[in-house]
Amino acid sequence: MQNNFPNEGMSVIVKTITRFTVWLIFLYGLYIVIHGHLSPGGGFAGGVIVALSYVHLTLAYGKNFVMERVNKFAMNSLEAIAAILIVLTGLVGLYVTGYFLANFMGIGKLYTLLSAGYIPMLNIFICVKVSMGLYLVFYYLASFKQQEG
Amino acid sequence: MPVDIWLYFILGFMIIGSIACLEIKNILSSIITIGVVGLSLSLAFLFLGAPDLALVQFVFEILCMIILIRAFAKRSIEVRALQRDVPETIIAIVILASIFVLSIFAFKDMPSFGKPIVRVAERYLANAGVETGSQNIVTAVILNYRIYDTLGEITVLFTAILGTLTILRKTGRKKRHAE
Amino acid sequence: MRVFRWFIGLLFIAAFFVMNFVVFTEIPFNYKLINVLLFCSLFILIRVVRGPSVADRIVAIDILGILIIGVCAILAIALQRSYFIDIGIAWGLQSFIGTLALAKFLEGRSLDA
Amino acid sequence: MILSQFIFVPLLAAFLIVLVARKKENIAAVIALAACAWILIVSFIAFFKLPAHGGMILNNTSGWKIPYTISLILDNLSSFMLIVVSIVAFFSAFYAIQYINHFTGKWNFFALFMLMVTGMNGVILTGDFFNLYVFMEIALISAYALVAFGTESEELEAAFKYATMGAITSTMILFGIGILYSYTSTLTMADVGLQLRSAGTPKLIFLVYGLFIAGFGLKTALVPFHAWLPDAHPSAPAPISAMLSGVLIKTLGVYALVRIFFNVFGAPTVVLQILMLLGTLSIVIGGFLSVVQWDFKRLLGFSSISQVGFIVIGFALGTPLGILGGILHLFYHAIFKSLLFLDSGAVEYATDTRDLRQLGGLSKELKVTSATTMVGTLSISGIPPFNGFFSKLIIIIACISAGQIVIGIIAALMSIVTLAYLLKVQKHAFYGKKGSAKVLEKVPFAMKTAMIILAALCLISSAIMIPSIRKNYLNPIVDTVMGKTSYIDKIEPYLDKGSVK
Amino acid sequence: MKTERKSRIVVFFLSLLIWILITMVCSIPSLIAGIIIALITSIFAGEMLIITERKFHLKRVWYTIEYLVKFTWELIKANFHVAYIVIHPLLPIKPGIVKVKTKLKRDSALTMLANSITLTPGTLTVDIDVDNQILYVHWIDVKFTDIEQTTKDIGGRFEKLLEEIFE
Amino acid sequence: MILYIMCFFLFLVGVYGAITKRDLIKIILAIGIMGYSVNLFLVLLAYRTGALVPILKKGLNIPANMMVDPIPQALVLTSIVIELGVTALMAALAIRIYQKYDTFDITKIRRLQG
Amino acid sequence: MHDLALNQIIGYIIICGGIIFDFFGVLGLVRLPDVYNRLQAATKSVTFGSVGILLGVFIYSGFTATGFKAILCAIFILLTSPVSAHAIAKAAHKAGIKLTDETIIDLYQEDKELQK
Repeated sequence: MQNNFPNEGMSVIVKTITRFTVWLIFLYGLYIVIHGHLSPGGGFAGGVIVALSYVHLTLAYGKNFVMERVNKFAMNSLEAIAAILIVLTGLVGLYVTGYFLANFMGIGKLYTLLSAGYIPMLNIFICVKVSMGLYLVFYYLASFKQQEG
Repeated sequence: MPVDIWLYFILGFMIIGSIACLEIKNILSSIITIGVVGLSLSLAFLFLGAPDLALVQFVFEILCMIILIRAFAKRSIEVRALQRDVPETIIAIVILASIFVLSIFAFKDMPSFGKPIVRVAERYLANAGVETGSQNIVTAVILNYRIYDTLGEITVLFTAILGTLTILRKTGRKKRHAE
Repeated sequence: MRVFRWFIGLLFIAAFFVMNFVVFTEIPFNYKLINVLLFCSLFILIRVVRGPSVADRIVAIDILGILIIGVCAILAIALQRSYFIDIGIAWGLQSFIGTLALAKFLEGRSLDA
Repeated sequence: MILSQFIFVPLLAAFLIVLVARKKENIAAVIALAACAWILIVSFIAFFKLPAHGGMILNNTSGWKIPYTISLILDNLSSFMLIVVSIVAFFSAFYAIQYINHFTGKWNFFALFMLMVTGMNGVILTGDFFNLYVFMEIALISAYALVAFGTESEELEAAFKYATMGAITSTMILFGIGILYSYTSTLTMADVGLQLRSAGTPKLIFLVYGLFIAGFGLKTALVPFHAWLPDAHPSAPAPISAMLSGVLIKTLGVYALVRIFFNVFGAPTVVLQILMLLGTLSIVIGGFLSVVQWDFKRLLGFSSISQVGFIVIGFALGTPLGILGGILHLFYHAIFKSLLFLDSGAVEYATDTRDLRQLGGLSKELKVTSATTMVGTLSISGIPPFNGFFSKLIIIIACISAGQIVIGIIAALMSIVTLAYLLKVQKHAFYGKKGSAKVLEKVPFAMKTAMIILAALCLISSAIMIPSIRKNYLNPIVDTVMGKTSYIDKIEPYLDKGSVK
Repeated sequence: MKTERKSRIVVFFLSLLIWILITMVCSIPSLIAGIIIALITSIFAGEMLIITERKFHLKRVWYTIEYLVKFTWELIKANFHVAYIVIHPLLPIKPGIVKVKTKLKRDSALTMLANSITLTPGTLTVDIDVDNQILYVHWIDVKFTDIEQTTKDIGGRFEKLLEEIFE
Repeated sequence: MILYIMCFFLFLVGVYGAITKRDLIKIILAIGIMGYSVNLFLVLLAYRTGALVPILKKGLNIPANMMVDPIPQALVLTSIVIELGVTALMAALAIRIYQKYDTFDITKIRRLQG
Repeated sequence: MHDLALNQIIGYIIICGGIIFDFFGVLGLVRLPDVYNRLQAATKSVTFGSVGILLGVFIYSGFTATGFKAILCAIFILLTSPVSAHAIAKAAHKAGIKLTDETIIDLYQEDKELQK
């Protein structure tokens, strides 16, 4: 990891701890998403946690550090792609079963990870969409400068 | 579980917190106070048997707080008069108080706390596991039975994000060049 | 004066503990513990409402976050459901981020720099 | 199948615009226009297919039966509303292709536009209380963003005001939905109606009435709740003003009020009287306030309040004739008010100002705009061959035949005031002395076309009054609204009453 | 570049371990999901756990255990100290901010030192000056104000152990 | 019933804040308070005395009348997300207004006075 | 409280200890005079208290998912809570929030003034 912007961000202590916590938060968000149909949580909560892990990075290291690693354009596109995929899921349901947004996959065995048909898939799409969108909102709100315009 | 006693406590907590939030003069303090109110709401959800909501409310609360902190720019805008004119405030309080008193009569018809009428949800609770394969019935409701709502919800979020980006464009109108 | 206030507070706290652990016997033990934690959050409310400076309130919200992890943990063993600890973990992770954001803003810097 | 198209086509269009059109902005207009055209065609198909299905198409989402899921319901009223929305949306989008060149962020505009259309279609089609709320929020949030589209200070303020009031009243609606749920334990509208029918009227229901009237009344801009409209409508770009005034306040306000109070609650007399009072107040206050305005679009905004009052009193009369008048005026007002807003947009596009004191003598330079504005003026003030005449006449006759003679006289007098303030526009903007504002730019082709077609529609749509058309297509709508419980009765067979397990 | 890859690998295995521990379901789909998720985590957020090369000694494990024991003892002591202050009706405090000099250089060592100081009796790290290797410590019960004595009293408890562990 | 009335009181506190405060941020906060009260109200409706969380557990057959009502929870989940959207949008508007006027005080902003 | 295994009784004892320290922490939050002292009391005691509760839960439930989640949570709190205390203290000092009158020395302030 090379930090090209050492003067931005918070103090050394926070930066060091951030190195340890960021991946933990990220992993935990994904855990919440994947287990959405087994335990509380789901795409929205998990997506926000994933977004907050990047917010955390932005807070600790400054925005330039993060912007070297992620691409705004790609995030915006991914958000739209995830949204389109959700609608397409609905269309596949319409095609297969005759009802918009119907479950077209087998429901699997209860209490296991691969159950509940399309719910885990939708959770993942929602997670991608929510996390990308909310990070972008944070980014735009945080980097809006009063002087411009 | 002595849920109703805890809820009296938490609701009292929330009411005091929100009044404090509206009356404190420092804006950053207001935002923190509303954060506390939101956190206690999340606690109430935890006691009311809604861990899903507790989780979502909590993470959204933190995000809201961060967004709101960003929304005001400088620390120096602190102490100032916050109220409109006194007569207006009094009129508002009187109107709201009368609505409150009238509503007490109306609320007498509500089913009492802890004994709701459950008709439609009874089937969800009985059959959701078999019908949808989802262990978490709330997830089964939002992502299978009532998924159309969730589509709307995603669209709301998409709209809000797009709207935010739209509003924060650098310039809105093009300069007319053919002068 | 300070001693007098200390004594009043002591009476108040003692009254609560007696009520909780001696008078109401029918409440299960786990819920008595949760009662104590909620009683603690009352002090946090005092600090939030009174707190002379912004920093006091930030401390209060941070502490509230950590305190409620305890509530989640006790609920998890009271109801025998492990997912309450999930919420506790989320609470810990996120309230840290919230505190960092507040502290950074209090320091007088914008959130992105 | 046909119903979900109204939702997913504009939705996909919006998402695609965000995905594809960020670098090449012209694609955005193409996608939006294609989606609008698709909806327009499908809405007509749905309208003409409806009688074959017995006046009701019900489509459950997600494969379960109501009340366990959300259903899309198309009956005569909603099908009619869909046509109104898609006509105005199509022409506004067509107009916007060139109008929006004066702004940056073309793709944002079209994406938000399509989301607004989605929201309105959703509100019209849904058969579920909470779903109504969700789609209303989609339409409203995109409307807030679009009002502030130009990001000038006035626009931002107007949007903030609109957002504040809209958010407060949306919360009120949600509270009302919560109370209803506690009492009936269901969210499907027809099921709620059934439960309430068997339960009688508890006191609680009056609180719900109050919350809903405040909530939807604000969306309709009835008089005590009208404060946002005169700011928000002028601030938005002209095609959005046309959408807001033409269809948004009717879809989220009038349609929702009618659907909930007539079809679900069975038209309680208290509510009808309140609506009558509010409608009359709106007519009078909106009319008189618009006379004193000097801002072209602001004047039209106040005029919208006044005209919505006509629609509301038509419905609030509760007689078949009144409801027919209300429906007709809803349709006609959508057309001529959007036409007028588009005209005002054309004037602003050409001269960069909307102040009537600076305008003047534009009729020679902006011939098309001037002519179409004339058509709109004549329509809105009820001059015979144009459509506004018929609807206002029917409403006034209905008032008198229902015994509300005072309100009938007020309505008749206020339509003269309508003529007065629009003649003021004519005099100060298009005829009369030449003002200080100059024509900087010609009105481009797409804008002209949209205005001409809408003006033609003003004339053609009078043809609905031909008795055979009216009998075949309008009377079923009136029956849907009027037959107080037919909505519930028609849906009842679809309800899954299977016992638990 | 090399440390980055190493860091990603470490994060991958740690993630997998945590996944297995917190799910406690040893079915194959769960394991596969765990592997995929650990991969995603290590790709998107795994590059910053380890930033410097370091050799592994068995001695360091021993010192870590010693540190943990000492730390736990200090933590318990700190809590009884706080309890004593809080219960006392007269609040016997004598607060102040003092300076502590340290020999540690690495970020992680400094961070652990600051954290340890915060969680031990009566002290709280307020700020850290990396260039001059000075910690500013809020002390609830100031005994010395001189920099050398404070260094000995506050920093001395953990400094050696941390030096062995991290440097 | 007292809980419902307290909830409605909280709602009215929010309305009071939204119509009497003259600070943009405070108005946003007041709307947030209204949202909280409505969410709490909906979840209060769902609670059954002594009932469990609506999540099934392996090897434990919980009868349907021993779980709380899941529908209001689903509704609240949606409504929380909607509130976040509205808050973000209004925050953006407030930032923009601040940029134009250099104040959050709505009496100094022309049109919001009414 | 009857028929508990030994580990469960130990778990409950640790949980009770944790709660008592939580209580002292919030008491300190109310009683102590300024923000730095409050941070001292609150951070130490409440962190230790919550970690205690989580450890108690771990001992109560043994090597199950609940237990490991509790351990994860405890480690996380132990790592982050001093950091947030540090961040708040630093921010408060930078924002110019005064120390209490009982303070006898403030070298940080002096150094900051020296640098200017």
